[in-house]
Amino acid sequence: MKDLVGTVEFNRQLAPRYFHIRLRLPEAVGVLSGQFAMLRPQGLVEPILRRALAIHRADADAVEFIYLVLGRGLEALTRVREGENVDVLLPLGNTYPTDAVTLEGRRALLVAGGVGSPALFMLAGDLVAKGADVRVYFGGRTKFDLPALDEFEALGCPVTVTTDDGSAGERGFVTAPLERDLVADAGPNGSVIYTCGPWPMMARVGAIAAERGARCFVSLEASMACGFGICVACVVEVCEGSFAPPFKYQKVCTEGPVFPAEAIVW
Amino acid sequence: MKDLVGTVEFNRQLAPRYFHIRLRLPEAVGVLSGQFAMLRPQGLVEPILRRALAIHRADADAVEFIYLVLGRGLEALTRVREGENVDVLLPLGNTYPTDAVTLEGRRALLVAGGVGSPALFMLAGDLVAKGADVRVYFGGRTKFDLPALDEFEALGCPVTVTTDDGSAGERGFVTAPLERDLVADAGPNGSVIYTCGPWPMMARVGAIAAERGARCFVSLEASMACGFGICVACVVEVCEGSFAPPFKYQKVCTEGPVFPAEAIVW
Amino acid sequence: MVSATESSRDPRLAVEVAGIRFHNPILTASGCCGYGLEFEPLFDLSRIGGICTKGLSAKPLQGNPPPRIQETPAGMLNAIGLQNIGARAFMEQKLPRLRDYDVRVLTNVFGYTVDDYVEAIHMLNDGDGIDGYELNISCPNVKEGGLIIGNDPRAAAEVTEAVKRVAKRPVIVKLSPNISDVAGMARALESAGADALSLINTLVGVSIDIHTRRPRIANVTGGLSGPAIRPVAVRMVWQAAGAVKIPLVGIGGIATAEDAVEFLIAGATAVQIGTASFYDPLATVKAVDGLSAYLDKTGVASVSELTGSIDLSPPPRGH
Amino acid sequence: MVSATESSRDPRLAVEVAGIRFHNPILTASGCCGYGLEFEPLFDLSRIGGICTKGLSAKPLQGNPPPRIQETPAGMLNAIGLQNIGARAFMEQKLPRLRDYDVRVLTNVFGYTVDDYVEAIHMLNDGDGIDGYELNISCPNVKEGGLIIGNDPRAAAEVTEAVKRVAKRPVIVKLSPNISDVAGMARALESAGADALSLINTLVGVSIDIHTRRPRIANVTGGLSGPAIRPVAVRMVWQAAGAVKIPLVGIGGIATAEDAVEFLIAGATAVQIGTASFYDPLATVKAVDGLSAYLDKTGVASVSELTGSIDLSPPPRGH
Ligand SMILES: Cc1cc2nc3c(=O)[nH]c(=O)nc-3n(C[C@H](O)[C@H](O)[C@H](O)COP(=O)(O)OP(=O)(O)OC[C@H]3O[C@@H](n4cnc5c(N)ncnc54)[C@H](O)[C@@H]3O)c2cc1C
Ligand SMILES: Cc1cc2nc3c(=O)[nH]c(=O)nc-3n(C[C@H](O)[C@H](O)[C@H](O)COP(=O)(O)OP(=O)(O)OC[C@H]3O[C@@H](n4cnc5c(N)ncnc54)[C@H](O)[C@@H]3O)c2cc1C
Ligand SMILES: Cc1cc2nc3c(=O)[nH]c(=O)nc-3n(C[C@H](O)[C@H](O)[C@H](O)COP(=O)(O)O)c2cc1C
Ligand SMILES: Cc1cc2nc3c(=O)[nH]c(=O)nc-3n(C[C@H](O)[C@H](O)[C@H](O)COP(=O)(O)O)c2cc1C
Ligand code: FES
Ligand code: FES
Repeated sequence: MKDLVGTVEFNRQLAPRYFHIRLRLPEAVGVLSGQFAMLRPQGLVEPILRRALAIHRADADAVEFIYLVLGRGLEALTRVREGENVDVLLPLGNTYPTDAVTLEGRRALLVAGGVGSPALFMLAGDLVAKGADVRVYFGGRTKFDLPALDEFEALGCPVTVTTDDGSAGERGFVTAPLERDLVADAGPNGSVIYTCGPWPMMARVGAIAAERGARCFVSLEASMACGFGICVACVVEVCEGSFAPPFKYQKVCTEGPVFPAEAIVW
Repeated sequence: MKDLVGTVEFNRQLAPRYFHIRLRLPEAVGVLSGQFAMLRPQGLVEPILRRALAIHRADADAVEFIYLVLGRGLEALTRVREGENVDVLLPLGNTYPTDAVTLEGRRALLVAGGVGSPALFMLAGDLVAKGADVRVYFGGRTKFDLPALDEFEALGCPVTVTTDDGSAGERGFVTAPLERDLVADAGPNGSVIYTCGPWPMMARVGAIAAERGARCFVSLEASMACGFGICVACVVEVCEGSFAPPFKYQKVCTEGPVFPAEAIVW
Repeated sequence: MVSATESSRDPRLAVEVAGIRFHNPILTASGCCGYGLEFEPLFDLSRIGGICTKGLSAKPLQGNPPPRIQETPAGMLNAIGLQNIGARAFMEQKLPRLRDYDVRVLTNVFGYTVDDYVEAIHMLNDGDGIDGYELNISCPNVKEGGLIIGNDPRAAAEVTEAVKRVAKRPVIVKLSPNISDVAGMARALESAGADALSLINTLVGVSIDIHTRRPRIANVTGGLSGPAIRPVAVRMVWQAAGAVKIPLVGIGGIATAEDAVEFLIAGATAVQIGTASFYDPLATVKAVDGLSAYLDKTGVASVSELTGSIDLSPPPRGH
Repeated sequence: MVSATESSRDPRLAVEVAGIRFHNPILTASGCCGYGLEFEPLFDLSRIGGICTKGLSAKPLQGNPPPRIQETPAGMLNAIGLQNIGARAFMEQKLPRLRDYDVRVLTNVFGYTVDDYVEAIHMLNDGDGIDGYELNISCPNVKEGGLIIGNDPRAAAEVTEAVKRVAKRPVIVKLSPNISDVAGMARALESAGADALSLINTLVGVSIDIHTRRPRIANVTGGLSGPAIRPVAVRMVWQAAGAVKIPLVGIGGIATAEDAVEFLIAGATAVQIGTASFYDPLATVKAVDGLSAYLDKTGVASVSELTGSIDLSPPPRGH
C-alpha cells in the first residue's frame, strides 16, 4: 500500500456517465486481481473523501480505472485532464482465490453486473493467460451499461451479454444464462464462480452457486472512508463461523473486497 | 442587479498570481465606473462564497475583471477555461461622483495601488473620453504588481508609475509623486482625487487630499458575503454626520464601494 | 413588478405554521435577507412563502466592528452584532413596501432582557402587514451575566411566556443549537405557549489567523452557518419533532429543494434559507420550483405529506 | 522499518501533556487510526507524537450495522458503534508491536457505566507500553436511561473520579461538543482530577436520503467530524483554555500544520488528527513537517510558545 501521485494519461468518456482513466505512477506497484485503490483529484477540497475504484488494469508504472459517476466525488474526477494529478492509495484489499481453477482445472465463470466488471477484468486476463477455461457473463441495464465489454471480448474467452431492456445481447438478467450453463455444464470438476455487481445480483449468484454446489467468490462494495482499515466503516455482516471471532462484521477494505459467497449474510 | 451566467471568453495569466478574465453575458447590463460584481465558478461547492471583483471593463454584452489570487476562491476561478461558466451578480455598488471634473473642469488624479487599479480603469476611460484632464498614479510593490498598466497607458493620459522596490518607475510609494504634483498644481480649480488600493495607501491619500483641500473619493474593499446588502458584513466605520443616522457602520456593498475620503474613520 | 398570482402558484406547496398560511414552505432566514426588499431587483417576493426579517430590537443597534464574517469549510462565521434600524423604522420604511407583495412577513425579534422583547413586540403589534413573530433567543442575557437565554430552558420559557402575553400575532421561538438537550428545550417552549419552533440558529465558532494570531472575527466568536451545519440541524429538527406537537420550521445549511425536503422528512413543516442566499441569491425561488419538480417526479401529492415521513425501518442489505 | 532516531527529530516540537512527553504535538485521533499499526506500511510511527487508539472496552464489541458513514459538506457522519477487539486482545495482539516504535500510546476507553470504565482501566493498567488513557465520555449512560454522560458535568466528573482512583497512568478526558457550557464542564473535570482534557468529539448529526426517506446511517444519528466542525472545535478549545489550568489536546477538523497551529494558538498543547487521515493517510506526518516549516518561517522558537498565544487586541482598520 502506497499513497502516490498519479498523472493522468487519459480520462475519457465511454458512455453516458461512464469514464475510463489511466494514471501514470511515479513508481512500480504490484497489483493483484481484485484489488482496488482510493482516489481523489489532487487539491480537491470538496467532497473530502476519496472514492474506491477497482483496478481495471495495471502495468508496471500505470493503472487504469473504469468508473460510473453517481455523485460529486467521481464527477470531480471527470474534470481532471491529461497531465493533471490524482492522489491514489493502492493497492488495497485482498485478491481472488484461483487455485481451484489454475491448479485443479475447474472452469471459471465470471459474472459481471454493470460497473462491477472492472473488478473482474484483471482476473479474467490472468486466468486466460494461464490457459484456464474462462467464461464471462456480462449483464447491464442497457447497452450503455456494459463498460469495457470490448476489452473482455478481446481476451478471447466466450462472453455472454445480457441487458435488462434487450438493447444488447439477451434480454433479462445475467443470472439466466449463468443458470442455464451451470446446469448444462455440471461435470465432475465443476465450476468456480467469481462475481461483482449490484448486491441483489451477487446475492442471486451466490444462491445459484450454493444450489449447484459450485464455489463462489463475490467482490463487494461498501461505503468507505479510508480504504485501509482505520475507520471501520465498510463492514459487511458475515455468517457465524465464517471468520475467526469476535466479529460478525468484517471490513470490506481489508478482509475483502473478495469474500466466499457463503460467508456473507445476504 | 442581475444574477447571470457568464461564459468565459478568455482567462489568462498576466503576472505571477494576476489574471485577466472576460465573460460574455447572456444579456446587456449597464455598468457605471466603480461598480463591481460577485463571481463564482458555476457548480463550485467549496469555497461557498462568491468573490467581489471590480468591473474592469464592460461592453454591451461582456465584462472583464483583473484579479489577484489570494486564496482558494480566486484560485478556483483561475481553473475555469474558455467556454465554461461563471455565476456573476452585477452590477453592484455605487459610482464615482465626477461632476467636479466633467462640469467644473477640475483635474482628475487617479491613484491606484496594485490590484486596486481595475476599480479605476473604467473611470479613467470615461473621463478621458469626456476630454477631462486625467492623470494616473500607479503604484505597486514590484513591476509584477502593476496589473493592466499597459491599458492605462493606452488611454493617452499621463501615467506615473512607482514601485516599492524600484523595479519599474520611481522607487517608493505612489503618494510621493501625487504630493509633488499637488503642490506644483495648486491652481484655482484644484483637483479631485480618486483612489483605490491598500487601506494604508488610501488613508494616506485621503490625508494628503485633506491637507491640500482637494476632494477625494476612495473605493473601499471589505469582506463580503453577499454583495447586495443582505448580510451586513461589509461595513466600514464612518464619521459622525457623514451619513444620515442611525448607523456609524455603512455597508461597503450598497452605500459604497465609493465613499468621500473624509467620511471614513481611517 | 407584477406579483405572482394565485394561478401561477403550485397549490401542493401550501403549508400552515402557527396558524399562518404560507403559499409554499420556503422562507428567507433572519439576517440573510435584510428586510426582504433587497431581493426586489432579483425576483418577485410573492413567489416565496415568507420573509423573516433581520433581527429587530426596540431601538436601532450599531452592531459589531468589522471584520464581521469569515469563510470556513462549507460554511461561514458571522458576528454582525444585530445591526438593525429598529422596530419603529422598520414599520415606517420597510413594511409599507413589503405590503405590495403577497408574501408572509415574520419579524425576527431579540433582546437582552425580557423587557426588551416585550417592548419590541408592543411596537410591532401596530405594524400592518406583519404575520407573525420569530423570537431569537440566542442573545446573551445581560441580567444573568451574559449566559445565553436560549441555552437555558427556564430563561427561554420565561421570555416566551412574557411575549405570548402581549403578542397579537403567532409567536415562533427560534432555538439555539448550542445545547445538549433539544427535546427538553422544545418541550419547555411548547409548554410556555410557543405557537411553533424554528431551528437552528448558528453554532458558536472561532477562527484564528495563524499569521497575526488574531481572531478573524472582531467579536472573537461568531455563528457558524451554511452547508457545514446541515447534519446538526436535521438532527435537531428530528429530535424536536419527536418531542413536541407544535409545528417546526427547519433552518441550517439549506441551499436547494433537496435540502428542504430532507428537513421536511425529518419533521419540519416549513424551512428557511439563510447563508445560501449570499452565494446563490435566487436560492429561495429555485427551491420553490424544485419542490414542485420533486412532487412531480415522486408523485407525492403535497409537501405536507412529507413532514415527519422519515422511514426508520431497517435498511435493505448491501448498502 | 527503521525508526526515526532522536537526531532526525525537531526538538522545537516537543511538548508535554499530563506528564507525558511527546516528540511533537501531532497525534492520531481515536477511531481514525485503528490501533496505529494500520499506518505501518505508510510511514514510520515514531515520526508522530502519539497514537490514540480506537475506543477500547473491557469486552469486544460488534458495533452498529452498516451503513455506518455518510459524507456531508466538508465533513462526514459516522456511527461505527465502537466496534473493537476489547482491551485484552489489544494488549495481546497490538501493543507488543506498537512497542517497536518510539511513539506515545494513549488508549481511548469508554463504557456505559462507571464500572465499565473502571474494569477497562484495570485491564489496561497491566499493558506494557501504554502511556496514558483518554476517556471517551460521549456514550449514552445506560443507568440514566440513555442520557449522554459527557453532556452532564456531574456524571462526567463521577466517571473521571472513579477512573482516577484506579488509573496507574495519566488520564485525559475527552469532551463532547454537544453541550452549552464548555467552561463549566472543563472546570468540573479539572476538579474531578483529570490530568488533561481533549476536545472535541463529534457533533451529533442526521442525514436523510430523500428518495428512500431513510436515515443514511443505520443508527439514525451519527457523529459529525472533519473540516466542517473546525470552527466549533477551535471555539471550545479557546473557551476551555480560559477556564482551566490543565493542558488541552485540540481535536476537530485538523488536516494540516496550519490547522494545528490554529488550535495551539487557541490554547491547545497538542492536537489529534482524525478524519483527515481517511482522505490523506499521510496527514499526520505532513503536519509534523509542516510545523517545523512554520517555526522556520515565523522564527518562533518552539511550538509550546504558540499555546494560548491568541492576540485579542483590536485589529487594525481596513480589514
Ligand atoms: C472496493 C470497491 C471497488 C469499487 N470499484 C468501482 C469501480 O471500479 N467503478 C465504479 O464506478 N465504482 C466502483 N465502486 C463504487 C464507487 O466507489 C462508488 O460508486 C463511488 O464512491 C461513488 O462516488 P460518487 O462521487 O460518484 O457518488 P457519491 O456522491 O459518493 O454518491 C452518490 C450517490 O450514490 C450512492 N452511492 C455511493 N456509493 C455507492 C455504492 N458503493 N453503491 C451504491 N450507491 C452508492 C450514494 O448513497 C449517493 O446517493 C467501488 C466500490 C468499492 C468499495
Ligand atoms: C468592491 C470590491 C472590489 C474588489 N475588486 C477586486 C479586483 O478588481 N481585483 C482583485 O484582485 N481583488 C478585488 N477585490 C478583493 C477580492 O474580493 C479579494 O481579494 C478576494 O475575495 C480574495 O479571494 P481569494 O479566494 O483569493 O482569497 P480568500 O480565500 O478569500 O482569502 C485569502 C486570504 O486573503 C485575505 N483576504 C480576503 N479578502 C481580502 C481583501 N479584500 N483584502 C485583503 N485581504 C483579503 C483573507 O483574510 C485570507 O487570509 C475587491 C473587493 C471588493 C470588496
Ligand atoms: C450573517 C448572518 C446574520 C444572521 N442574523 C440573524 C438574526 O438577526 N436573527 C436570527 O435569529 N438569526 C440570524 N442568523 C441566523 C440565521 O437566520 C440561520 O438561523 C442560520 O444562519 C442557519 O441557517 P443557514 O445555514 O441557512 O444560514 C444570521 C445568520 C447569518 C449568516
Ligand atoms: C469513524 C470515526 C470513529 C471514531 N471513533 C472514536 C472512538 O472510538 N472514540 C473516541 O473518543 N472518538 C472517536 N471518534 C472521534 C474522533 O476521535 C474525533 O474526536 C472527531 O472525529 C473530531 O476530529 P476530526 O474532525 O479530526 O475527525 C471517531 C471519529 C470518527 C470519524
Ligand atoms: S474503509 Fe475504512 S475501514 Fe474499511
Ligand atoms: S456584502 Fe453583504 S451586506 Fe454588503
